Amino acid sequence: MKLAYYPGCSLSTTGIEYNMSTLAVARTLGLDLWEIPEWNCCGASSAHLTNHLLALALPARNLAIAEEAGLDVAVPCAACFARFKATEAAVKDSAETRATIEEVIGRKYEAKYTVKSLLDVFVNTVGLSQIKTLVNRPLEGLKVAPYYGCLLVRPHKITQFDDPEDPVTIDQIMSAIGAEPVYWGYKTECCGAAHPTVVPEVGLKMLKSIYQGARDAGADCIVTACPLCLTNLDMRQKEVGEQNNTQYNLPVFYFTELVGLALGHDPHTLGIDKHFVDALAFLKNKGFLNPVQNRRDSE
Amino acid sequence: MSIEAVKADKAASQENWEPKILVFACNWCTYAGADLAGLSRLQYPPNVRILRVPCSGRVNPQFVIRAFQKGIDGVLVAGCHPGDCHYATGNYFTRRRYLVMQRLLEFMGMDPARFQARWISGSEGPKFQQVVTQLTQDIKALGPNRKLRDME
Amino acid sequence: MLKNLEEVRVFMERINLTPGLAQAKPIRDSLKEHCGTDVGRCYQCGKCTAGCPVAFAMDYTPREIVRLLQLGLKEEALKSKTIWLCATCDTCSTRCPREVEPAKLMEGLRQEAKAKGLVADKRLDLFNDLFLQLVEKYGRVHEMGLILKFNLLSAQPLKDAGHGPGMFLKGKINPLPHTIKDNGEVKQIFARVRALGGEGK
Amino acid sequence: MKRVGVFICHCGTNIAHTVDCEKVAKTAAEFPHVVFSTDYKYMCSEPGQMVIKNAIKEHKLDRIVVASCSPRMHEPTFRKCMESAGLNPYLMEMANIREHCSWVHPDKEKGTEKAIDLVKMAVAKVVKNTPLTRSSIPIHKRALVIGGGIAGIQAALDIADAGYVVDIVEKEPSIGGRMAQVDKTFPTLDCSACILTPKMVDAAQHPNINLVTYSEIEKVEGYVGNFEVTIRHKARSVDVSKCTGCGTCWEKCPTKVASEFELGLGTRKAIYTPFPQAVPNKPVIDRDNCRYFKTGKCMVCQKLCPTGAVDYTQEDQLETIRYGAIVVATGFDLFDHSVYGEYGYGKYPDVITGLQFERLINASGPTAGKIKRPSDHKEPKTIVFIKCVGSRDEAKGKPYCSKTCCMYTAKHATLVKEKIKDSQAIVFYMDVRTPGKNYEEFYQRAVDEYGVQYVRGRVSKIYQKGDKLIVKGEDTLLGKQVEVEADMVVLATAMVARSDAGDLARKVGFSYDQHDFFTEAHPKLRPVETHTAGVYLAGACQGPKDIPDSVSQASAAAAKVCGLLSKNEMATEPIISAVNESICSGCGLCISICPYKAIDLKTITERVHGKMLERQVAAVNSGLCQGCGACTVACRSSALNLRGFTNEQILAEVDALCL
Ligand SMILES: Cc1cc2nc3c(=O)[nH]c(=O)nc-3n(C[C@H](O)[C@H](O)[C@H](O)COP(=O)(O)OP(=O)(O)OC[C@H]3O[C@@H](n4cnc5c(N)ncnc54)[C@H](O)[C@@H]3O)c2cc1C
Ligand SMILES: Cc1cc2nc3c(=O)[nH]c(=O)nc-3n(C[C@H](O)[C@H](O)[C@H](O)COP(=O)(O)OP(=O)(O)OC[C@H]3O[C@@H](n4cnc5c(N)ncnc54)[C@H](O)[C@@H]3O)c2cc1C
Ligand code: SF4
Ligand code: SF4
Ligand code: SF4
Ligand code: SF4
Ligand code: SF4
Ligand code: SF4
Ligand code: SF4
Ligand code: SF4
Repeated sequence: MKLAYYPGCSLSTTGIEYNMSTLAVARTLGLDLWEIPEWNCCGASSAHLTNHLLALALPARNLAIAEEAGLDVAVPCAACFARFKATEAAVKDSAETRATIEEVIGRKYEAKYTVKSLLDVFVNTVGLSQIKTLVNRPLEGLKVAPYYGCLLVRPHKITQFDDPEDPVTIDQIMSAIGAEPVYWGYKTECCGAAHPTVVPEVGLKMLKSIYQGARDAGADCIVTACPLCLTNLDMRQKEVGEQNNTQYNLPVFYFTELVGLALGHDPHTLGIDKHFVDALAFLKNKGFLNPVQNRRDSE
Repeated sequence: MSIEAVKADKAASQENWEPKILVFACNWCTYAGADLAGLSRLQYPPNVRILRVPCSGRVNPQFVIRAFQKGIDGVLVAGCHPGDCHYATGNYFTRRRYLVMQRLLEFMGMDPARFQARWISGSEGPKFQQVVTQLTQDIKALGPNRKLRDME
Repeated sequence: MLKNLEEVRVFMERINLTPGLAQAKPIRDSLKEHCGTDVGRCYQCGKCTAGCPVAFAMDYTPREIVRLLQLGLKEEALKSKTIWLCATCDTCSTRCPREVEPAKLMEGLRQEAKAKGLVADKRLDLFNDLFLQLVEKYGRVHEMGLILKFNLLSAQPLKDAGHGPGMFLKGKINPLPHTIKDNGEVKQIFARVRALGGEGK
Repeated sequence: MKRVGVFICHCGTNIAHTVDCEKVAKTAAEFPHVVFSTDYKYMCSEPGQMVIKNAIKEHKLDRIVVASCSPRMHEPTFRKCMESAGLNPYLMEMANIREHCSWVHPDKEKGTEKAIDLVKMAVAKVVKNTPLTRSSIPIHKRALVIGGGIAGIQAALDIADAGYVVDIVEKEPSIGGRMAQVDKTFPTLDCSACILTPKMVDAAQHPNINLVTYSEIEKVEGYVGNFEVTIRHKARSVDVSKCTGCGTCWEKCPTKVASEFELGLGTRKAIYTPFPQAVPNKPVIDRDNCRYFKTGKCMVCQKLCPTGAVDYTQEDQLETIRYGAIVVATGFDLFDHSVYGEYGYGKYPDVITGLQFERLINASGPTAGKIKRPSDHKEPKTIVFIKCVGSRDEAKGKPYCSKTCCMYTAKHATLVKEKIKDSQAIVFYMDVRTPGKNYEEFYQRAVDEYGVQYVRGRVSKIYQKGDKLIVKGEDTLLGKQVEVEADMVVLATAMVARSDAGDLARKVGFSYDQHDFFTEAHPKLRPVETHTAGVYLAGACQGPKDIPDSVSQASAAAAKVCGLLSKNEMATEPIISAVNESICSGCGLCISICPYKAIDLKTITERVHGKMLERQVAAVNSGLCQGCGACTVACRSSALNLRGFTNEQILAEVDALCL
């Protein structure tokens, strides 16, 4: 299965382990990810907040390149996914918008192919049963809080992905690899996006309620599908804990990392050593780092 | 300028030309509304002639075409507000037919504005007054109807 | 939170509704056109605010912003911190029973506030500007540069300094800017967008 | 040769002031077929009518035109006048030269000119008039009530008391409806069963009432006074004539399933009555769940029944009965709140509906009246009520207000405070609507005497945290986000139409709105009638309603039924549609157009080239046709015509005006 792949800015920097784990796991799952050559930043919320047309045009250039190659596009980052979807919808909706966008980007783009979140690709293109059969290190006893954030599921009209109030794709993937997703109320709560950096007095409080929610639900760790969410939840955890005289000790993973682990990949290949909240030690404690037979990396 | 327009121009310049307008009025709403306008002594131009029908849904497009053929200058079909039809659904048919009719008239080379449909309830005397006043003005502006005698 | 007496006074001042109400209809119409959402439909149920993850920090709750707009008090909304604090998470829009979309209003108001120079919280605005400058220049975002520059310009140079080395060591930040080989195309996009209608909407 | 007389009325000066009546009369005398024309001061007065009668006699008039006021005023007067002069009353037309002319046009010249036109049109029309005769249809003096809730029971009792036989067809094994599920009733808090049970028993024992339970309407044919209704008696598997209601069978039946009546909070057996006070108190076997029907084994109930009433071989029976009138009282359902993801999609066991709450506080309910939450049967201390769930919510539910939930929520909160002394009852609301006698007082008592806490705002999210439900809202009066840790949440879900409401309406042949509530003939002035003659509405099937409203409407519907049944026959207007069979192609287009289902196809035999051929043509049922004329326009062959307003009559008017 060949798909165009748009890693986005974060996956080459703060979210590098998302990229590493995605590429590693994709290979095992038989996904051929073709990175869009010379892709550009999608503009993220900054463009969205500043100028409507800019926010549509920046993603459109990438989509146009993928369209030239005749491929659906897989997007791991939730923020990029939301922006791409908005562009796709706008172009489909109105010929006028399409013309303007084509003029601005200097390329043809007709939204002939579909933008898919990586989660969607895992659940609906690869399939849960396929993942299940490839597991050789089931993460039994791992209680994870699946965290989707807001951008994957909203606005539902545009993302058309999973359920806006109770999304389940991460939950399903976690169950498929033997982990135990907990039910909690913060699945789609916002992580604050740029707020923890830009307006920390607000952003850190937003994070606090999420940590608290995961802890109350009895989770050992949090799983996400968004580099922005992960960076916020991971990097700020200590700080927020200190502010509130507590330690949350909730490692934060990309779902691809846990899938990779379950498929038998080496945690370093997956980038699990790159987290702020010590994920390696945590996994070791849980007994998930014992060598498995038939390790994927040796193939 | 179309032939009709040229003729209209000529006729309109003839002094004292007054249009004749036929109103198909539903017995339960618009006819009663016109009665109320009378009861309230609301004045309006004397150009309209009301033809009572049980329901606006009774108005066959052929009646309208016949009126235009015979030289009427404007036709109004008026009945109960959508949802208020005395017969539950009659005025929905009217609404649908109205659009078809307008297109047909246009095809026949008439200004579709000569044919209008309006919803006027039994309590809307003032609305009746206002609608026919406006209609009379509109039709006056269009000038006399070239008779469609030769059509069909 | 009421910090001092003066704030109390301003907060409690009686509003003369007459001038605002005269504006209410045109404001409602223009919002309908520009934001695609109709404040007139809101029945002030508060469901938007109830679910908003940032409402605790706002000077007006999202519902109150809609109320200001209904009453024609748009200036007040434009001057609010709320519109800058909104995280565009879309929770409000998703749940509104009247299909009003407060998130879209916030977006529209921000663009207008910026155009009118009424930015109540400069930090988020600055962040967005810097972000886009990077995209225009390099085609991609260089997060290290972004954060350093933001902290410098927002006068909190030492903030996040603690995270920097960790990031660096984990290979998460690259000291050199990322770029795409030929960024001409992206620069073009910015130029054309500007030509078509400038920065604001 | 037709002989038309024209009579121009002055109406004192009302007409004569701005219309030159004499001139109109003179001009009219010249119109074709007019043999006599005159004007007179007051046409409707006794002497005025004498003028007409004398002229008819003297000039051998066979039809007349009266130019005077609106026909909506004096058409009946002049029709009677025709009759007493020995002419068919429908050979008369009126020209409205008062309301439509003299009163609105001050210019006498223009007014006169218009009056002449109007008279000309009327003359042209009357020439084409044909005699029409009113017919009459017999009225069958028996009524059908569909649905045995409080509305249906009340309507049946009132009709029966007036001396008419009435059948209640109820699809469940017992009558009682929703009210049987409710515990106490606002605004007086008297127990629902205490006031409903006696009514159910009255209905069962009334000599004029037949309870037809566990039965449904299969087909309705005919029309007012003469409905032919086919009823399906569903196989009960119990011979009611033998059963004594002893209860042995359902005590011993080994199969337990979730009870519909208890809304899943309790269980019942496979052979069951829905609730202890059921009327009739005779069980049915739920064949989908009964072991015998599933596996062929068991038969415990049959073995133990002391009267040999259990009969597995019963089959559905169809019965056709003739009725003069029908009252539809099929009530309502509750909105399914599982579309609310933010409230847990109906997955949290302790988020329940108001009707489930009624069962929880009901002494004969699954918890014997102790408020226990479903998940762990603990007594909840903090209960949150959320109003307008599914109501007033276009995004997820219905735009309308359900009318009863403000009141029953106040009732529920009061009962919580009464039953659990150290409890908190918190109501999230947008508005409190209490328009009824003693309703506002009831709500205020909940607040000031019982200490129910009202918080203005719609809840955005509920989620489970441990054994608590976290409820997040805004207090919009404070402008602050608020949160409650609740033990149980009760949703005031919208009242919606029964899922089969549309089907029933189509079967019986009356209209319903976009929410499937049944449509009354006029929202203010004919609230219990439908557009279909002889079919009436009562209770919540017409729109959300509480018990007092349902009962009043039921009595009103009963009054209408009695009014109808009190007559032996009913006159029908002759202004109805007629088919010209010779040109009808039998295409059937007209059938779906008719809002009253008055048109059917029938088979006729005719001789063509010496051979007898059968073909289908349209037939208009004179009992059903209301004379709207919609069908006449739909017919491509112009086979349909509306008597009194025929194509020829209308075209004659058009021509008269234009020439
Ligand atoms: C939670 C709750 C609490 C309430 N509390 C109060 C209160 O305290 N006071 C108050 O005044 N009102 C109260 N109400 C409102 C009250 O329940 C209604 O006003 C009342 O039940 C309406 O009666 P009905 O006969 O119209 O309908 P229903 O009670 O619904 O009866 C309709 C009957 O028709 C039968 N039926 C349905 N379809 C068919 C069919 N196709 N063929 C044959 N039979 C059919 C049904 O089985 C049912 O028996 C409450 C409502 C709710 C939801
Ligand atoms: C401002 C206003 C606006 C309203 N608008 C609406 C609306 O838009 N829609 C709506 O549905 N409702 C409306 N209503 C309500 C509506 O007016 C009433 O529901 C309705 O008039 C009640 O009718 P009734 O016959 O019961 O009483 P009334 O209209 O009061 O009639 C009672 C009659 O009894 C006569 N009478 C009184 N005492 C005696 C006596 N001792 N002996 C003999 N005769 C007596 C009176 O003279 C009167 O003619 C409105 C009410 C108000 C005040
Ligand atoms: S949720 Fe919608 S209707 Fe309710 S207050 Fe917010 S904007 Fe208004
Ligand atoms: S979009 Fe903005 S206003 Fe709406 S809920 Fe999210 S943060 Fe609050
Ligand atoms: S018939 Fe009509 S117009 Fe003539 S006097 Fe009587 S009320 Fe007046
Ligand atoms: S055991 Fe027999 S008589 Fe007794 S209730 Fe059951 S069916 Fe009726
Ligand atoms: S035969 Fe059916 S109804 Fe009778 S006792 Fe057995 S399971 Fe129950
Ligand atoms: S009655 Fe009250 S709770 Fe029910 S829908 Fe109306 S306002 Fe809401
Ligand atoms: S006139 Fe109207 S009611 Fe009568 S048959 Fe025709 S459509 Fe039906
Ligand atoms: S009456 Fe006309 S429409 Fe009806 S079946 Fe006959 S031809 Fe068809």
